[in-house]
Amino acid sequence: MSLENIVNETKAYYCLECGKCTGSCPISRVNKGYSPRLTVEKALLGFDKELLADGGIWSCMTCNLCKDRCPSNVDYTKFIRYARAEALKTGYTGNCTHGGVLSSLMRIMGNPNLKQDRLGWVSDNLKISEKGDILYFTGCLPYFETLFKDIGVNSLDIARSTVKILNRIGIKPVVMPDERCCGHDLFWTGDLENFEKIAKLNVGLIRGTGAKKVIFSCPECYRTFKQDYSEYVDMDFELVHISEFLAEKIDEGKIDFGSLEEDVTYQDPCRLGRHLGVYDPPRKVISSIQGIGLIEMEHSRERSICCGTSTWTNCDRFSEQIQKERLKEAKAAADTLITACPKCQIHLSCAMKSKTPIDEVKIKDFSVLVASAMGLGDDP
Amino acid sequence: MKEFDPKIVAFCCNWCSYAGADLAGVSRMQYPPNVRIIKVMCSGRIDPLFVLMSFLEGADAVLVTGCHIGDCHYIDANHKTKNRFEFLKEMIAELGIGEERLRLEWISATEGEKFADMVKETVEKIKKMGPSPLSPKVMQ
Amino acid sequence: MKGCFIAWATDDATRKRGGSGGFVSAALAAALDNNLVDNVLVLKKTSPYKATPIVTNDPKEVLECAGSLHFVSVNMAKYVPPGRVALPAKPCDAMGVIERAKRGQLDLDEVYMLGLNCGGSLHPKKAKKMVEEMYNLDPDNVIGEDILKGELILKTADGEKALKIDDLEEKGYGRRESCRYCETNIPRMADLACGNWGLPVDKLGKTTFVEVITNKGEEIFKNAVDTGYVEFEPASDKAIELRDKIDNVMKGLAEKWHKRLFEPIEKLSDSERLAFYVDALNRCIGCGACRKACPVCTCGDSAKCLIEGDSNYKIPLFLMVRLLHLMDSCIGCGRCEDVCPAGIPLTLIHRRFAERMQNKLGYVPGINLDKPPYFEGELREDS
Amino acid sequence: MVDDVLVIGGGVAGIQASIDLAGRGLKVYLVERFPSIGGKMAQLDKTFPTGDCSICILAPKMMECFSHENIDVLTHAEVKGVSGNAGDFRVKILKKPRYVDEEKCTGCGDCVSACPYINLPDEFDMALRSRGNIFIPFLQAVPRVVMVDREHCVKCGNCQVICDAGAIDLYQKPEEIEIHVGAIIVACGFDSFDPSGIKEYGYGRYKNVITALEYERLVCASGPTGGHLDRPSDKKTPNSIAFIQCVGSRDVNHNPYCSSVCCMHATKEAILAKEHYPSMENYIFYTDMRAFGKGFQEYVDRAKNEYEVRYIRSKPGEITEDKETKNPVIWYDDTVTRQVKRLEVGLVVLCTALVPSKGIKELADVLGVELDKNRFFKIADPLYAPLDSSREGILVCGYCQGPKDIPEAVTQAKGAAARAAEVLACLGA
Amino acid sequence: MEEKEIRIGVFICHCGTNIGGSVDVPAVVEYAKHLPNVVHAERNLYTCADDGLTAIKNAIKQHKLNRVIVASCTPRTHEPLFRSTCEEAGLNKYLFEFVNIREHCSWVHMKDTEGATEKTKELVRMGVARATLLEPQEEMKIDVEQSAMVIGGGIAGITAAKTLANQGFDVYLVEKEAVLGGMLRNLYRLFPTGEDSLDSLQPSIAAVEGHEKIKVFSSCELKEVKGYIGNFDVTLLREGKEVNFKVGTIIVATGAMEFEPKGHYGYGKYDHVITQMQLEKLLKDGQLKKSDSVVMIQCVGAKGEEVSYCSRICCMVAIKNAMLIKEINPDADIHILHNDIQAYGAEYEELYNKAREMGIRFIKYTPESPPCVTMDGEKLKVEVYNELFGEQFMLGTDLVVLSTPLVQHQGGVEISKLLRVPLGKDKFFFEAHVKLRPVDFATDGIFLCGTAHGPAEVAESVSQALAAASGAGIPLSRGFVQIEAISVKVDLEACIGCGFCVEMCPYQALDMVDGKLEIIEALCKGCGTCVATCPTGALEQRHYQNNQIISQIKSIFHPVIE
Repeated sequence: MSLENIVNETKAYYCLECGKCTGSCPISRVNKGYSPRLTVEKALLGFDKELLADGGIWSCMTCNLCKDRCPSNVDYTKFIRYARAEALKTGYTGNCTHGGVLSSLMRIMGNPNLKQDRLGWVSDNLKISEKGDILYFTGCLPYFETLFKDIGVNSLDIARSTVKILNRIGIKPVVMPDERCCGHDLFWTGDLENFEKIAKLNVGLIRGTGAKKVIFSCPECYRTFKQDYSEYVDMDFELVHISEFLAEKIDEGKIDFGSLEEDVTYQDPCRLGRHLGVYDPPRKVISSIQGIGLIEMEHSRERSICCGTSTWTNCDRFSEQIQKERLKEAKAAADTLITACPKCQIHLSCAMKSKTPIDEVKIKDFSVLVASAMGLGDDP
Repeated sequence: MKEFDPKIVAFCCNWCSYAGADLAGVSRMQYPPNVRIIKVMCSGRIDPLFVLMSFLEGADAVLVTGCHIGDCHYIDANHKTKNRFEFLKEMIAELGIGEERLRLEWISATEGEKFADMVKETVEKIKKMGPSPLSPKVMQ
Repeated sequence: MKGCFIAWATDDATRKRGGSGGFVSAALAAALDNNLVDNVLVLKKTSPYKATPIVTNDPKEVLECAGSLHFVSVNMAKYVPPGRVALPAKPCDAMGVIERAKRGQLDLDEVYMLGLNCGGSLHPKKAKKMVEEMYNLDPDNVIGEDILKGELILKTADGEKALKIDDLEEKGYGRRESCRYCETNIPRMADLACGNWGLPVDKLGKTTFVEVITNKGEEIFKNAVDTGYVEFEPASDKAIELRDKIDNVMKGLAEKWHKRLFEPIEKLSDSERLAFYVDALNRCIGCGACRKACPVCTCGDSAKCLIEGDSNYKIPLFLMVRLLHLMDSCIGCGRCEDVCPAGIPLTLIHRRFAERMQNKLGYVPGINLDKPPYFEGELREDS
Repeated sequence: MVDDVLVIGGGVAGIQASIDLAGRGLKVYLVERFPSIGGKMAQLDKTFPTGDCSICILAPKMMECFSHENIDVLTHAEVKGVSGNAGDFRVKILKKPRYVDEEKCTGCGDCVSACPYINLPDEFDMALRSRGNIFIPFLQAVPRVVMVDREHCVKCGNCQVICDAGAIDLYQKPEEIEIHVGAIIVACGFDSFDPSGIKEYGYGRYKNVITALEYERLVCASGPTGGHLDRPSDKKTPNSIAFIQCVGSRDVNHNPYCSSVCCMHATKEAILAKEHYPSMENYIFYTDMRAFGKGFQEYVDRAKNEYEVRYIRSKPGEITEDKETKNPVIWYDDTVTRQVKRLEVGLVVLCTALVPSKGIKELADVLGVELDKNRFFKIADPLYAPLDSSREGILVCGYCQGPKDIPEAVTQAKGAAARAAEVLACLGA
Repeated sequence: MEEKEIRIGVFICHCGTNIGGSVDVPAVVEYAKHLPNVVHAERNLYTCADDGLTAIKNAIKQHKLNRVIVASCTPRTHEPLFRSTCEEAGLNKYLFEFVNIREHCSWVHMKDTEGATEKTKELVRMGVARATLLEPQEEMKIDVEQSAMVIGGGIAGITAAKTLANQGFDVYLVEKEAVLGGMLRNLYRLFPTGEDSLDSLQPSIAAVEGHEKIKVFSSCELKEVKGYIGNFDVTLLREGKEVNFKVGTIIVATGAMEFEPKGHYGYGKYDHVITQMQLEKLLKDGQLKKSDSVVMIQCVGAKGEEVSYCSRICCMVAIKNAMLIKEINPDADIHILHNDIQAYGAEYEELYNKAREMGIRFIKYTPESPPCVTMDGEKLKVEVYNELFGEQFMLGTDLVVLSTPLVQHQGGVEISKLLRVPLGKDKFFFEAHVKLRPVDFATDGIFLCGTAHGPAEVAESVSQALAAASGAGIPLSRGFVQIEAISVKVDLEACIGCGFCVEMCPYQALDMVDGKLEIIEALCKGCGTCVATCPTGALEQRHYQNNQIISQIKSIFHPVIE
């Protein structure tokens, strides 16, 4: 897509150059060299080459803060996504972190003949099924477990907790042994070819299980299914985030979340919050745990700040600065930070392990918190 | 002996300062009962003769009030008030009866408090200064 | 042909009669003769102590009135008739004329003022007394007077007697009080400024030093020359210098007098000053003579100062209003004090008030047609 | 065919239209929803670019209007139904009870001090001060009569006891009046946009973030602080103020249009602050400085040069708060230096959009006229008939047909009066 | 006036407890009874209530009162009521005197009953002193000629004339050009509707030219206007001959002209640097050559030294014309170099966005480093520093269009002198009050509309024209104007003709004619500034006479006046 088309597609021509995007952008605040406004203006004024070569387009966290605030409704997030695709064609790309393992992994996922065993984590106390109405889409958790165990993130706890909670309310979710990564990161870094393959594979697999409802614990998977798959494949099942699923159950009076004497604060993942508008359900669930204190951070809900990086690209000192600021905010609110996104947990935990240490904040996943409140924790 | 009770004459224009005095009333701002208001349509109508006469009659102080410069109901008639006031001020100074006895204030219709404060301050000041030496009473 | 000249009347009689070359009388007569003006306003001397302003269109009568005069009672400004008119004018006469023009009483374009340098004049009534007491002469025997080199010279049939003006004034005689501190000696607000200051010794008493100031002055001067009434030569730089020197000496003297007369009042405390004013002004009997004599006053019988006040006022309302109205316009001619039957030092008091305002506003009355600040409509920048 | 005219809305436009029509000898009914006429202009402190005191110049007009023999002023009333056609409209007006006999009340205010319940937010003063259940709408209200807020009243009767005039009637009933008019002029004005939905600016969350209209009341001599600029958090005078333009306007998420007056309004407010407090630092955040009226650009130039107002071209991204000082902190992209900056100030004033007044839709339905997509009244021809609504005989003027400043509103009001007279004359002929 | 015994009635109001609460009202009544000339004094609970008003009327008859004093609240609200009550009882309303003992006394001395009572007595005493000297006044009625003159035949003048004529008044429409239409004749299409300018104007011109009540004087020059509201004598020059008529009111709609940007951006030097007006003409005549790139420069000469103001409409003119060029050639590169876009209001912001959507690009320049236009071979070259992007841009272009402000023209300046109405600093006509009297002049009976007032677009001009017509129509429909009897009068016997009062008057109501003062009462608004200035007692203000005010002053200090 030419830059002119990108401008038209994202209605960037409406840009009044007011600078609200840049004034909002968490990156611009720490990295003076990055400005969403100037990025758009480059496209408007015909600075195509400069724009595509600019590493800045890979720094954007696509957190939607600027998009939501833009008085002219310029879809900057989309703009960045298109620009990345265009840049990729021209040969530019971002700096992959973790040696590019994660991105190559994702591309492999597009292979229909890929053999994988994704169910190694399913311990005996967890009840799952092969076919059924409700399916739990685990996403990349098994891979994260191996990669990030060293920074203290036990990703599979999230999966286990989710299944345990579901089991407690009498659901034996389908968990697929050969589900693919959702393709989120491919989509956002411009590799639409592989993304399409994955989308089709995943939807095919789910169809095969007869599931009517798919539950996600990862907001990225959730958003990708909900907003991005539809361009490539039709779906006939319902999509829901675990927090929404649980919140609904509260209304039905079907669940007791137990109790936990602890003050916590909650990190809105961008995908769940600003991208999909899911702010209340996780809060509703957390608040339903007896004895718990949910204290909001200075920036929460619509104003929430992203965990500092996305798509495993361009994670740099600026990301770390954002993460540390965020952790400070969390610490000011409570000792425990709850996230509803495995990636938030990974990125923030990573920042905590950096060379210049900061006050310890316990970071817990939403499902893990709920499971332990329900007395389902302490796995062997 | 009865405490000295100053008599103060205040000239107010119909549009601003008189309305300001009204607002002081409406807002129940309390000030001592020493002031006598004489209403004219515009502060430009205040002939310095009136001020001089007030002093000769025995006023302990005279207040000349009008709309703020720029707000005059009659375009710029209060400019003339200001010019004439300069003459009065010099005259009072030369006569030696105390310059504080003559005061010019611009008071808008919203400045009830300013009006009340002006009266309060003037009464306090004049009480300290004592009766006007030009007042006929003192002569006897 | 503006500038300074030395001029004299061609007619011998006029030259003689006019103490200093007769230029003024000759020029006035010439103006009438050539129909430059309709009338001439001059003082006609009826005795050494009395001179009456007359309006005439007869050049002869004008010439008859030639001669210097130091015992003067009136300010000429009040006698200026309508129409084109020429008059000899001391500085205070000229200032009076200009102030009256501002008040719509005459059209300055039609008035030709032949200014006379002035070192001060004497009030006739006081002069009589002085003649008796200081000169030991019978006032009625005096046939002429002159001022030269700081001496007042009285002429009788028996000869002359001169006394130093300084000495006279120390004793309370001599020039009017207001003249003593008057700093306007050369009437530059008039069309011409004439006098004997600056003349070389050999020409003293025979010629007039004339400065032509305005276009009207030029007209008068040219007319006088063209009609043969007057002859002239340019004034030397030296003469001009000399005139300025005399002017400065007079000014210096005036400054001293000013200090001497005003400082005592200046030093008074507020209450003492008020007492001084109340004492003085309360003597007023309300006769209105001052108002009638004042060249600036033009109001007539409906003047605001005539609004009735109460008898118990410490200062009559009449004088209060006059003080106010004259604060910017008093020219300090001294006529009010001359005529006050109650002996109030009116001019001194008016000057006190007026100097405050005039200095503050930087306004000088009587020199041009600038509007008096009291009647200014626009807001002053500084106030 | 009748030639009486109904004017809806008692702000400066409605007042002006009424006075002009009444001046022609036509009978005018002026209906105002609020208990006093005066409208938004009565709430302003000063007006730009002349710095005239707003109520000082308006109050005489309010009085002139109220006491005009040809004008029937109906306050606290609403138009409920309109039938008929130009030259012959039948209008139903609901006069809501104010629980006070307007004829008898002398406006002395004794009852106000007698009311034991005094913790209701004062609407006129933007809730910056509280009022009682019985209250005078504001000091210069016209008519100057009290009214009872029955919603909160416990009917203790104190007010009735103290009122010597016997004016209070707590059981007053709503009254419906029907009038017959030939033309209708609508001048129902605007409301201030509520910025609490713009989360990033913290209105409602941070005490020292206020709206421009609240600021007007704060600096007004007859306002809740007596004209002292006491910021809400600690009642102290801030040493710096930032004014933020286009809050809710020129914003497709809220109101896409330009509210037209805010740039000048902020400039005026900054100048006032500087005049009152010479050490005050003022910042104005803007996108385009819209100083397009008579003398406006010069006013802005003066603000820059004489009053040292700093104009910053940027729409701030976010406002946070310093926890200690309660100072708002503005994060913005200074688009001229192209740098993201942080500015801590003592007070933030949000120059909010001005939006069509509440109830405009209902009124439009009652009148049978159309609104445009911004919910302002639609005009018949944006060039040559700028004051005619979509229905003959109904004229629209002032802010209710689109953003305008006071002189434009007054101009339109007079124009609408002329059009009404023209319509009536043509119908009569 | 015939000497008559003064009989004063005093009515003191309790105002419930508002006055009665802190003032001993009965004591004041007793006191009032003993004041000179007072023949009746009473108190009322509410003087403004029906029974209070009835009491006044009865007392006027019963006690043959010829002066009435009410001591209660402020005259600013209740004076009209009591005045009309007096009139109903046959008493001239100027014989009524109001004493404010509530706002100025009881309410401000609530805790000092003694002080407040004493003060009230004095206030009443002052009122009696003044009332004694009050004189009946007749309010002057000036008959108004039932016609109006509109100067200027542009859209504003046309609209004003049409509206007034439709209201039934005779209108003289004076235009210096041979045809009506003004500036709109030269325009192509109008924003925001996109209508053809002349086409859209035609019906209005036709309506005016065919109107039986309107007399159009085209190719006419105004020579002289004398008189005042209701009675203006107008002299026109038509083909060298004088035409005379009389009108009641006048509307000035003389328009404005485009500033000629001599010396700006190569205007006059390069052929392809033109103004927006010239562009309009090219577009109108279909003469615009296909341009692949166009640069428009805003604020040429405006918001700066030559013209300090923002000309309001040029941004939208530029945007509109840019869009029209885009319509002709969708591929044209158009850049508008601006210093803040004035897309105020609802429609313009929309249009502005539409322009962006069409691909028109906007570059903000700084007045400190304005764009630079030079010739680069066959093409024009515009260099501009993009303030918001921080880069110097080089735009090669076929056409440069300069947006210049509207300015006053010589004709307007002359009309201002002729009518003696002022121009402002910006040289446009200066209204009576910027806020509340935007289409009035301080001089009664003369009104203002259209671009003569300042830059305005069509709808604004039309609104103003209608507003001016409202103002001009009011005196016409009433047939007279009435003047509150507080104007000044002169005693010519006492007047010395000094003329200082003439310049004091903010309304030019005074004039010296052959050394004699003339007062045009119709112009006097009663501020009294001239009266205070007059060194004699020649000038007096009705109802605020010197002796009335003096009597008030004196009475403060005299317990009882004999």
